[in-house]
Amino acid sequence: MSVRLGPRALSLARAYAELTGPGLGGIVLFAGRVRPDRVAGARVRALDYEVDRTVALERLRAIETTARRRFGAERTVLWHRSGSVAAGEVAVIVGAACAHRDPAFRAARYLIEELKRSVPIWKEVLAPPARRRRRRPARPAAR
Amino acid sequence: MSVRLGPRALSLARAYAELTGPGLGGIVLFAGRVRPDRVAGARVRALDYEVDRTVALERLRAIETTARRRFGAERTVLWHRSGSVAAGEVAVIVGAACAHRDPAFRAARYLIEELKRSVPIWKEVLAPPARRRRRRPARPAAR
Amino acid sequence: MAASVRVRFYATARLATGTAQVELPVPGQGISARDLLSELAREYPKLRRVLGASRFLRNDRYLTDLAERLAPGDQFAVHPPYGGG
Amino acid sequence: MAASVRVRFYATARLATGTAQVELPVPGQGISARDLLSELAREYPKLRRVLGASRFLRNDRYLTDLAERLAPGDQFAVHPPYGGG
Repeated sequence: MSVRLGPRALSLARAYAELTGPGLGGIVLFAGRVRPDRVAGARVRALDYEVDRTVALERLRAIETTARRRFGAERTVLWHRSGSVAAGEVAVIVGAACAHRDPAFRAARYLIEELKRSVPIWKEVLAPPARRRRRRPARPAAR
Repeated sequence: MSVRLGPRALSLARAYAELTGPGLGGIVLFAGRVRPDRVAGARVRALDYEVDRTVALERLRAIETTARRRFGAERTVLWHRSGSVAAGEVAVIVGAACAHRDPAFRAARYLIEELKRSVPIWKEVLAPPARRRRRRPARPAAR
Repeated sequence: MAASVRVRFYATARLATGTAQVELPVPGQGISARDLLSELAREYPKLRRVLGASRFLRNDRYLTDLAERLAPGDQFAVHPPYGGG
Repeated sequence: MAASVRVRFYATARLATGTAQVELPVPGQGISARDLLSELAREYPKLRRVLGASRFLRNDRYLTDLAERLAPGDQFAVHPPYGGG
């Protein structure tokens, strides 16, 4: 069980290391990267992630507990960055390790869907300063 | 598009590197590791993967092409080891990168299911020499 | 220090009010969440639309009933729809 | 060199025959896949059960019709159910 919520860069290799263990034959990882989309005519330079840290950490832990119980995920990773994340960087990594692949896929999917639905994290698009009018709340941006 | 079929160890970090590209916001990776299960009373020490190389490579490429067309997976990884793979090592890595997470999850799942269903790769359990009676075709072993 | 509830605004609620938090004076016997929301809507007209789509927390617990009362010293948070990932 | 078809056995087919490949002599005008399979079943009785669950290839192409003919010099492969991953 590994939960992280902070400004530091996320490493997929480290996430994978958290998920290896004897008997865990199926490991699924999802990485969500900030896409350099056009929003209101300007290329997204970064996303700024705002969090309600206390509540978010509690929710993340609850989601991991459910994934463990529901899918038999023996190890999980649920990492999200806070603050500014540049286009091309990884904003979120979730992962699940199970004995078999089917529950691992389903657990990983559950982790990311629940994270998006129920964890107090918000993103705001940071457009290039040149064409920037004002900061605006993000709608489509990262996946 | 990256297909591999050979005896060399598979690196998840390298697979991930193959999957990063501008605009690819959702990346899903699956790693399948050999589990040290008990088979016929003996702990699995390794699996031996036999392949029909010519046909397998052609099938792997066809699967990638379909994943690209069906899910819009702009980058994919479809790597499988041949020969002996020790318990705890990675026997297979599949991955898909798409603009968004839903097709990335579906593409990765498609890749592994199709690989198992339609690519001429077979596994045989290698049990510890001490308790080994004869090599036997694998049924349950790796996920 | 006057009896008050600390209200935290996140994301679009913060943009609508122009502030991340305020101290809202409340009577000594407290105030219902519903009345507190009415006060916020009066104070920040742009916040009204946001409130309609938001979830609320009292001391880091989600409110399920707007009749729930907040006491002086409590925290109240306005959570617009989440958008992580 | 006599006219023959090279037959490759994989996995349980290899275990049943005890060999990874054989050269099977065939008439100059070739042989149907069905007749070739009958010969194999006669030659290797343990192979019969495996054949029932296998797919077959002629020169690396899956056969869809056992009436298809193999010519001398062709390759024929016996693929038991796959088990990668």
